[in-house]
Amino acid sequence: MEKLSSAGIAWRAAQDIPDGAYVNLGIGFPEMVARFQPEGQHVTYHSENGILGMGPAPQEGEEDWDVINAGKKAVTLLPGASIFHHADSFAMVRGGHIDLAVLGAYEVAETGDLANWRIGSRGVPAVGGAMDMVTGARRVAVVTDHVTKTGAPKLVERCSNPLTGVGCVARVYTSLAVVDVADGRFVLREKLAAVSMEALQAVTGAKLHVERDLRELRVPEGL
Amino acid sequence: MEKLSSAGIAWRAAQDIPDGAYVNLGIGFPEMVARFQPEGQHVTYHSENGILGMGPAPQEGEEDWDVINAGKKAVTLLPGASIFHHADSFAMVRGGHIDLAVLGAYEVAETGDLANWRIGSRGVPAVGGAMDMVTGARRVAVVTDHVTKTGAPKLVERCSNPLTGVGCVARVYTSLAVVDVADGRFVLREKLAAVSMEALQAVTGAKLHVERDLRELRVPEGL
Amino acid sequence: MDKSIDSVEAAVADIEDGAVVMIAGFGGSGIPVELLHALVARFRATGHPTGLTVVNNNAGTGAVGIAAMLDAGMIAKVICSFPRSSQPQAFQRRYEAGEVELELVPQGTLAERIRAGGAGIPAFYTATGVGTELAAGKPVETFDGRDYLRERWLKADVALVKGALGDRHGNLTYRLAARNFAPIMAMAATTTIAQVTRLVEPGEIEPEQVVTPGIFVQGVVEVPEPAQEEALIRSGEVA
Amino acid sequence: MDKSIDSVEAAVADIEDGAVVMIAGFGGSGIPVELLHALVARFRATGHPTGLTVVNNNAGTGAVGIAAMLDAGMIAKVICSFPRSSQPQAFQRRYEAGEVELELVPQGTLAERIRAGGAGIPAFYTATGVGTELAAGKPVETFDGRDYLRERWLKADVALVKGALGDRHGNLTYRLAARNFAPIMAMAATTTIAQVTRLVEPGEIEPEQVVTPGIFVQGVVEVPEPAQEEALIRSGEVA
Repeated sequence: MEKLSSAGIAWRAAQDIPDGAYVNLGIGFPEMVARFQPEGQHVTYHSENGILGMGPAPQEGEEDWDVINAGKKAVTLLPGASIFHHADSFAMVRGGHIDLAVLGAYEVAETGDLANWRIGSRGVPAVGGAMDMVTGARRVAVVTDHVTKTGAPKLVERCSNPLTGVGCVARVYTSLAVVDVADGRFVLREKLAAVSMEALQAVTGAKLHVERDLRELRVPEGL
Repeated sequence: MEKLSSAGIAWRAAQDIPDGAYVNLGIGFPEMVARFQPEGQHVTYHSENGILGMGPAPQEGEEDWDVINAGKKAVTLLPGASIFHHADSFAMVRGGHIDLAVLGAYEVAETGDLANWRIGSRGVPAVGGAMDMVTGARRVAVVTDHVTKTGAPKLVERCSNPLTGVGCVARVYTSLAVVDVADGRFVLREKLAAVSMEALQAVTGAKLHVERDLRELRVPEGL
Repeated sequence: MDKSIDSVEAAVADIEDGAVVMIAGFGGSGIPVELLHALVARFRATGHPTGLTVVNNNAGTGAVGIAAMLDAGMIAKVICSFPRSSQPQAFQRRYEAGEVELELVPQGTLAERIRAGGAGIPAFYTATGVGTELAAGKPVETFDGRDYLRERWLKADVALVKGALGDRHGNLTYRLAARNFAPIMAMAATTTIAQVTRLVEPGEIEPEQVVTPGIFVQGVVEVPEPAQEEALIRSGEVA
Repeated sequence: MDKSIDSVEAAVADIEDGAVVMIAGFGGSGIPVELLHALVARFRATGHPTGLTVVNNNAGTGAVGIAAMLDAGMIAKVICSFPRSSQPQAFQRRYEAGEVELELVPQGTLAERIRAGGAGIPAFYTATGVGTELAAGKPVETFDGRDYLRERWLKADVALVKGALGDRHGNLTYRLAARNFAPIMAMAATTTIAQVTRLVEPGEIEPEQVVTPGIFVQGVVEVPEPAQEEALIRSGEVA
């Protein structure tokens, strides 16, 4: 089945970020969203460890390991950046000051529940700031492949893995579609033209509802 | 009856402040305690509005009205001073970081209850930081005349005015005596030599207990 | 993203009737005098905004700042710790006439409730006030053998604060102890308007020196030579 | 009042068996490497302190810092949000062998519990974790129609932090985002020891620039060229 690359998903998610927004990007794949910020828009990136106004990674060899993001990667500070302590950083999150959090997911339920921190009860559990982010940010979006590596649906009726948060996800950007969570249902907003409705539903673990405004999911060539 | 001046009371209270202590002085008369800090001792004064390391009032005409104490009087900043916001200031208080608070009183009960913010229910009530201070500081001391202006006892069995805090006062420095609160009793530690035990008890509204170590209350001449 | 606003008049133009307005300052230090006077001027010209709830440590001195707002009759309620001052008449008159409601809050509890509002903490426990008349109606809980009151967060529609430097992204510094309530009020309000002595470009305030990050500030207006309320009152030149 | 201490060895000499030790840092940034290594050296030489509870966002990387403490076997419990790293073996081994207990706390709740410990707030409410397995055993309360968990403060016997400047009164600044947990841990511990790159005289740090006021700091030791944990690990020169 045709599908978007990670870059394609990240690009699509980036297009919805409003000018002037304060945004937190989850560790790993979600960080890629920052690369596709539309020209002329000003977005301020927050990092849990006490940075607002994070810029891109520095050149190799130029890293300052006291300027890192939540994933412990070296970043830079843009003009207008600020530094603060961890309680203030999460006051921003918990207090509803972050406009948007973009996270990865193991599963998203049609109720908006998110599971993204632990598969079953295996291994060393590690939660980080995800639970704070999904309850604190004004809007939570997910970027993810539409299915797992083994082909299992990630959009499901109920999560089978431990929850990160209940009813917290507003929109999911997948490799095949853009799906909103609305009133306990998945509402399909966009899908790749090459993927039929039946094929999409077949790889989705819960009913996809379609309203009048279904659009084609398109990203720039080469992504 | 012979009695100490306000300066005498303040001097006596100042002698008990340990070297290195962080101290908050209540508005008005308690502020005088800072004048009598023993030579060679280092005490750091806290002001509710976000100052540690307050120094004495500046010369008249040299006031900076953004460097004021809790009583809104102009003060100065000593080397090593710091500025912080109000929530941090009261984190210091509530978190038990202030070693000593010295306050005034309308009444102190033998239970350690303090009434110092309001007489009955008259007028515009104003509490300021007193309730935070008496529950937060590690030790609370009171400086006061031994009786009210009309001669009524200020050391009483139970306070008749609205309480500032319950069981919070450790020691009272009065114009006649130094009295500890211990296990729900007043224990007399020092008294003026010129004042008899009977005379002192007569102007005290609760039983003064005496233990072995009763000493004479003495202050330098001229105070 | 340029949060600068051209005038104090424009800065206070959207405050609505009945709004909860946090006003930074302790005594006269940190009071955004020009913003408050623009608000009073707007009220005198238009009758709005009125019925305001004002949150400040105090309740005004003399005839300027919060006292001017009280005198104008635009305040319905004051939430504060110490509604007394060297010249408390403006509040006293209204209070004794039953024209303004008072919610008296211990100063540290006031600060923490504001901080909680900004930090998304709907309630917290404090020992402050236990056993006093200010504990009335508040749930009591025992932790590790000690009693504590449960206190609720305090949020506002608008915070008006006075900064020293402010950049176009809303990052602020403050002058000395004029900092007091401003950083936490900026956190607790939906809309925070800062008057600043100098408006600068992003990057002119070092990231480590920013006291209030711009995320908490929605508007910045330059007031190059701001009145200091205490100095203003002492000068006798009352607005 | 001179809080300076002559050596990292002296700075960690009084930490007792079973102590709760907050260690500042996020990943490798802000980890007080020299203090931790002095603590490991003391343990290797004397067998003490042992049975420590360590509070940090993470649980060590490679073989330095907290990982070195884990390898040495002096940690009984870790309270953290993210016990994984690029080289998580030290913790993983001990955890899987049942030799170290883990209390997993969401990062923002961890920060707020520490801040509450420092600020005298025995408990507070947060929406974080509601409906998840990390809510187990925590009281739930509804405010304004939303559910919140009640979380308790977190305090420590000792906090070990890494500052940039530190004066003899204990006032501290931090280098960039190495600030992270240090200011709140300094508040929450009975004894806070700071290693600083430069020990200065009171007054050399401007009052407005102080990030951690000296009231929260009991000891300051100068470590002029401190290792940065991440850089140390990447260099391959492991202590």
